[in-house]
Amino acid sequence: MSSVNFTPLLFLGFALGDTTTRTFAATAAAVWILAGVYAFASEAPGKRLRLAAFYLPAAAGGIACMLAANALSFYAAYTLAALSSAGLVAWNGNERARKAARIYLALTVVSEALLLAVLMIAAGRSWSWALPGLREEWARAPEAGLVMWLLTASLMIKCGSTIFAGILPLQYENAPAGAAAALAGASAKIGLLAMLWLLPLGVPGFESWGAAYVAIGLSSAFLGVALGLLARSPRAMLGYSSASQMGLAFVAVGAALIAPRTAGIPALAAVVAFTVHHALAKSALVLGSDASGAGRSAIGRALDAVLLALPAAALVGAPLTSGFVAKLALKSALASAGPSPIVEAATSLLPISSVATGLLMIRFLLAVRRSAPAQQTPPLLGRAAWYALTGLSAAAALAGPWSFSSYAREHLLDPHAVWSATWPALAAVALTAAARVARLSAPGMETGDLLTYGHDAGLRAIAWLAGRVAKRTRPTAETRSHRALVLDEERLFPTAVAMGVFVALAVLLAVLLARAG
Amino acid sequence: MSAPLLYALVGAGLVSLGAWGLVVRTHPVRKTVAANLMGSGAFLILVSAARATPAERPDPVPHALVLTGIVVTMATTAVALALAKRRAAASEGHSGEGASDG
Amino acid sequence: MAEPGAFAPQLLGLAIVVPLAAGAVSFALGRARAMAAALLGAAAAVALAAAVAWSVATGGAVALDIGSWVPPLGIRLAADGLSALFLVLAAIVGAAVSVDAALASRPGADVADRWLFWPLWLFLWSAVNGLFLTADVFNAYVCLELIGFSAVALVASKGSKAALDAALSYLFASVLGAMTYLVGVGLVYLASGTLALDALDSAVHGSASARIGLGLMLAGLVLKTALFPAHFWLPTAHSSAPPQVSAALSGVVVKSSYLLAVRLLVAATGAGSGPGLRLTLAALGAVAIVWGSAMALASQRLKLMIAYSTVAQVGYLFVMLPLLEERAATVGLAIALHALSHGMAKAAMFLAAGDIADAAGTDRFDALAGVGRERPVAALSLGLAGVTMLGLPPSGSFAAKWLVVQSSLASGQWWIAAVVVGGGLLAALYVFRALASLLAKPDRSEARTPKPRTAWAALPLAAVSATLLLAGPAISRLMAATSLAGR
Amino acid sequence: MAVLALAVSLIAPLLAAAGSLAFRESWRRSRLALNAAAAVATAAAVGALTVRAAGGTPAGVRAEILPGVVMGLRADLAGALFATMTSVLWVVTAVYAHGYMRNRQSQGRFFGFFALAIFSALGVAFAADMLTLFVFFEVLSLATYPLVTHDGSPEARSAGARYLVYALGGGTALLLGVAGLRAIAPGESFVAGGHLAAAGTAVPALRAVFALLVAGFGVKAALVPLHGWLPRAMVAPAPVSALLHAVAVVKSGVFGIVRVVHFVYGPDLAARIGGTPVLAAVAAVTVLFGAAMAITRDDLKARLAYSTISQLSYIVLGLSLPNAVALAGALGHIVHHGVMKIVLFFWAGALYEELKVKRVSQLDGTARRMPLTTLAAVSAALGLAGIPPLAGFVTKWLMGKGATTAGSAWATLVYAGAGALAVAYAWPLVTRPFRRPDAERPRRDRFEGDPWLVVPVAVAAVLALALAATAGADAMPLDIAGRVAFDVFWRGR
Repeated sequence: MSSVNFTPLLFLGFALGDTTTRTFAATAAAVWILAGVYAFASEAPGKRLRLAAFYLPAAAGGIACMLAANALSFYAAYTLAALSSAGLVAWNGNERARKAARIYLALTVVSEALLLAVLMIAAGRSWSWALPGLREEWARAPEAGLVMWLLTASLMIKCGSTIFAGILPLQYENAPAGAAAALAGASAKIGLLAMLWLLPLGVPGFESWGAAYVAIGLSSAFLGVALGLLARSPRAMLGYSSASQMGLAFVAVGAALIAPRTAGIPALAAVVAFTVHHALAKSALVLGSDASGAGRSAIGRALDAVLLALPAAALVGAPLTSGFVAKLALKSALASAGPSPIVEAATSLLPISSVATGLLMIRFLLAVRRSAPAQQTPPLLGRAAWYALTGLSAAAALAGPWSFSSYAREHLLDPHAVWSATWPALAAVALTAAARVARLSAPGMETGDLLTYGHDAGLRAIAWLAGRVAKRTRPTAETRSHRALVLDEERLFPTAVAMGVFVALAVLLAVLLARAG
Repeated sequence: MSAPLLYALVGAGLVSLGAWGLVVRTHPVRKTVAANLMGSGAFLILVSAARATPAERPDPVPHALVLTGIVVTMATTAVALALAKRRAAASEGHSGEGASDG
Repeated sequence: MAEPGAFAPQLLGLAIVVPLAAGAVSFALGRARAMAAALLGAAAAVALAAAVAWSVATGGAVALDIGSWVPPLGIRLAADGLSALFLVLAAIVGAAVSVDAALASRPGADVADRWLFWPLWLFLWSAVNGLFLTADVFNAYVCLELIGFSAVALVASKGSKAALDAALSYLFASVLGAMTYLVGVGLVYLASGTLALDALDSAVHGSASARIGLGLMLAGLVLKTALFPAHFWLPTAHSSAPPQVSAALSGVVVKSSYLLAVRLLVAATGAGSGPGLRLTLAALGAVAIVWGSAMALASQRLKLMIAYSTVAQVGYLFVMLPLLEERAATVGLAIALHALSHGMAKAAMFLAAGDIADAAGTDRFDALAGVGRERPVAALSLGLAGVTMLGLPPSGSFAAKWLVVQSSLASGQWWIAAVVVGGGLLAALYVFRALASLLAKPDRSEARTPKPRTAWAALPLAAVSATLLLAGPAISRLMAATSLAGR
Repeated sequence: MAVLALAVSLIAPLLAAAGSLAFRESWRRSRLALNAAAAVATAAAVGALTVRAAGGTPAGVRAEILPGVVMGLRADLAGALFATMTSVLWVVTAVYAHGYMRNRQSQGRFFGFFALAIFSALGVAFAADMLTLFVFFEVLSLATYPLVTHDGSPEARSAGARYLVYALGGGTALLLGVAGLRAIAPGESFVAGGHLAAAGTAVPALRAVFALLVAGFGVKAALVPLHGWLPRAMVAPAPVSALLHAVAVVKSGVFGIVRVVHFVYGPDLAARIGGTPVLAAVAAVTVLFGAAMAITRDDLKARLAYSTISQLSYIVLGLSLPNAVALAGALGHIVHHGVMKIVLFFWAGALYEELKVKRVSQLDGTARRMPLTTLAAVSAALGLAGIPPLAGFVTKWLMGKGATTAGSAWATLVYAGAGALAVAYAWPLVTRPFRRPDAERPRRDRFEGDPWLVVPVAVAAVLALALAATAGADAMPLDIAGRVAFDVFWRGR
């Protein structure tokens, strides 16, 4: 008597997988480890245990997620990383951090639930729930449209696109520096990996979705930068810049959906290149924002400034940086996506987004210099980790072309491409200078955006509803006293009457029987 | 109409009169008298039943029944009167030993 | 030794004579040794009942012509499955009542220690046995009157004004019922010339006056069984009598006149009486259930509540009657199961109520908080008996409810199933109100003087009634020896 | 030999009940010994029965109680699954109850009716036909009434009254349903895959009987309109709410529905008469309603009660989907949820007993005072929230996956949505104990709670983790659930 088939123990399975997952895993590992070194180095000894209680599971989840072989293990690692990061967000325990953690947790739980729905439906439609073939299974299933909606929503929340932009700055601002770097570098990348595993990249028939993804990408790119320019703290700016950078990944995936056959491979390369570049650059920047310029000699501060500028430049996509490689790969993906209005718009808007990012980066660099230097300089170990991360980000620029995109390799030194990468940076510098002269300074805005207002309104609604429901179901204070209706039968049905009724009954019975005969 | 039928009808009259008395009257002694009346009526019906059979001699069984009936009615009267007396004594004197909560 | 079956008929005679003789002896011995003699008599009566039941189960229905006079002149005693079961019920309840009375007669206990209780109680027992076993209609009248006298005396034994009032109204009610019955017997004899129960349906077939007589006899029995609206005498009588007496009255006496009524009804069906008669009785039964439950819920005293619950449960026995025609065997079994389990449960409830009233000084509900903790055995018996009142499994009344619902679904008379099931819910209202007040935490904590008495007799009774379903096979074997289907 | 095991598994709790009632109030030790021994004996007997059932020849006994009325017991796999959970958790709860009831009065009555409730729950598990199941089901209602009103306070009495109204109302519907079923199929007894499939009776009659049976069981399974009694019954002492209102009582309601849908009607017939789709809709509403209400409840036990309401309907939704994996997940969830929820109720009881903490808002800082208990509770709360790879997630995953294969992807969405809500109501239970308490908690000298309470909590938590770890392995609840699902869907054909 056999049983219904269940796969291996604990249903979980992990594997090294192909080059893409290996690259993702390597980058995530690098970021989690180096940021971890920085975090533990700069944290007070007493609180290190508490930090480990949250940081280590998040790291384990983040890395395991990259190596997942089946849907179940992907989801398990995804949840582990997401929920333990909530602890990191609520790190410094004050009311603001707790509120941020509440918002982060609510959104993460929703995105996780959506992802679970997607995985369950996909697994339901295929005999095994191994990841590799999963997207072909659900793409052909009747529920394909539904799954696409769910998956898109989940990815938008996780990667902080369009209206969910606020989720990233919340994390970067409230988590301790090292943890914030790790979150910046690796946690959003899980969303990207989910895209590669689950989105029907090679499957025809999702052209309209492709256009939608490109639109989402572009809008979050520009909205992210706009909100960044309004932000006050440097790390919030970095958060918004991550949101906009993620938009670019959406554009690449959108291209792959529009032309699955032609743009499939270049888009994949673009996403991978982009992931490596953004993970390293962003985490270096976050560490830098905390470590640089902390009470050191003039030369030291100048050195820090340079070290900070490097990854910033990479973000803008300056030539000879990992950002430039990613931009090139993205351009090649867009080019191979074939003629369609949305693709044309994307190609033309791309450089403008670089300009915007440039503006944001310059504002960030100025903000870092202006912000009060950290009281005590992070220990040498912490600074070493920062240096290593910045070095890696630079190295990625060199290693990138050879392993990922052939297009990037050919165009690395092509003057036209180089120029198309430098003018946005120059334009950004020019614009900032002009703004400075005109005393036009952007008003600093509390990291309040759609999410925080939504959060407060949501809490008020739940409290109101609970009040009404509680009022209705609160047990009535005085239990319904068993005041039985005091009836004395003598008053109700006196004996004499009863006897009379009995005689009538006797007659009735007699008559009934008599008639029956 | 034959004699037995007449007696049966008179008996029936007595029974209904007795029943009426038993139902309406409240004083125990009146009720006992009514009960006796009803009993006599019933016995009259039984006696008339004895004569109703066509045989020349009256059928002895109803007479046996009547005898038993008379004994029973007498016993009922005795019990009723004894209870009535005891209850009257109890209600006046409120002595009623063991007047525990009913 | 003679083949056991041969000796069976004599058992019937002994079942009536032995308790009578014991009653007389215990009366003669006077105050000192009355109880001892009575307990001996009770034990003998129980043994005899068991013997009769055994012989009916093995050898089928048993009959005895007293003084070997053959009916229609002689008086015949007959015991089929149903009457044997009722005999067993009387024995079980009788044993429990006797044990409880013996336990209670320690000094300072309830009024029941009056020694006159014993002879009266045994007379009542023998009269009830007589009514179960008689196959002669007039002999049934004599037994009805005997039951009336001993019951009235027992009810009055407390001596209080309330008890005397109750006894008087009980007396006059039973006189009215008995006289109606007697007139009925007269008319039937006038028309058919016979008093034998089993010859009744053919005798009654022809003449209208005989059928009127049968109707009056049925009316008399309806009053003795306290079916609504003729139930007025029962609540006061049963609730003001000593607990042992109310246990016997509600448990057994009410059932005895019901058994005779069922026999008459079967005869009336044989005589071709239309469904009208049965439907009227069933309708009255349904009203009895609702009325009894409502009044039970409204009553402020525990014993009064239990008395009204009897009025309601009697309603069940009559509601089943319309189904008797097509599915006699199943409904007969249902009647036996319900009567047995209700009889035992009701006796247990009264004995437990007596113990609780003893502990709390009064049986008013608002004074009972916390008594459940002092008298756990009584509270548990009340709970177990409640299971039967509600007709919940595995009690006998659940088995009856199940059979009735099944046969009513099969025969299309839906309303009977609805009434029976609804009745269970109504019973829940008053049973659990009583239990809740017993289990409640006492607000004032002054310690009561715990009187040294526990309802040990009530617990087994309630337990057996609550699990009578398990005795299903034995009961159905006995019922196989019964034929309730009209000829 | 097998019938002997069947007899032992039912008689042991009865003896424990009788003994506990008979023992004098002061014989606490001997009462614990009696109950623990009975619990272990029952667990052993049920184990033997499970092995036998897995071997394909379940032990059974049948008898004709009344002419034409046949009742019987049969320890088939599904019954063995439910019975294993009940008996194993009874062992743990007996120890816990001993500690918890230490300074409460009328303990004899408590342990007596507790054992009686276990007896009836085992009866429900081993019933061979719907009538026997109904009989034990009603005895279960009766046995739990005195437990709900144990401390006699006005709230307990009103909660007990409300519990009775629901239980008896449900019982009435069940009685009519079973009578109707016996009218349609006189010789009814449970067959995997349903035995009614062949009967050619009118569809309205089939629908009416299905509705009555499911409504009757639905009361105890706390489906939405009929769930009112469960949160109020939380006034009962912790061991009662632990074993009964999270495991034995409510699960017998769900188990009844499993029997109706898969052992009487069969999945196809139940779907054809439109029974299971309606049931699935009701269950879906209950899942979301229960979880939403749980989020708003500040009282700890009320929150756990509403979580039970929601999680029970996971099972009902899972079993009403025509798919073997969903059914396996549902049956597995009966055990997994039971074990996890019992840890949380034990924890709630220990919290009240030690620190008089009743509300979620008072949880701050309890971890420092009771680290072991809190750790166990956190692991169970995470499992309840469906966090992989714990026990709660495993079965939720199977049910969600099975739902899509059965073609109703909306049910998968319900499971995912409920998962999110579950995290919402479980998260405070996980994080608040670790927060620094603002108002300094009254210093209690003792470090951990009373060992009698801590040990059962720990054991149950380890059990829950073990369930997760050995999810795929043989002879574990999920495997048995898988075999039952295989029988129902493929052997039945």
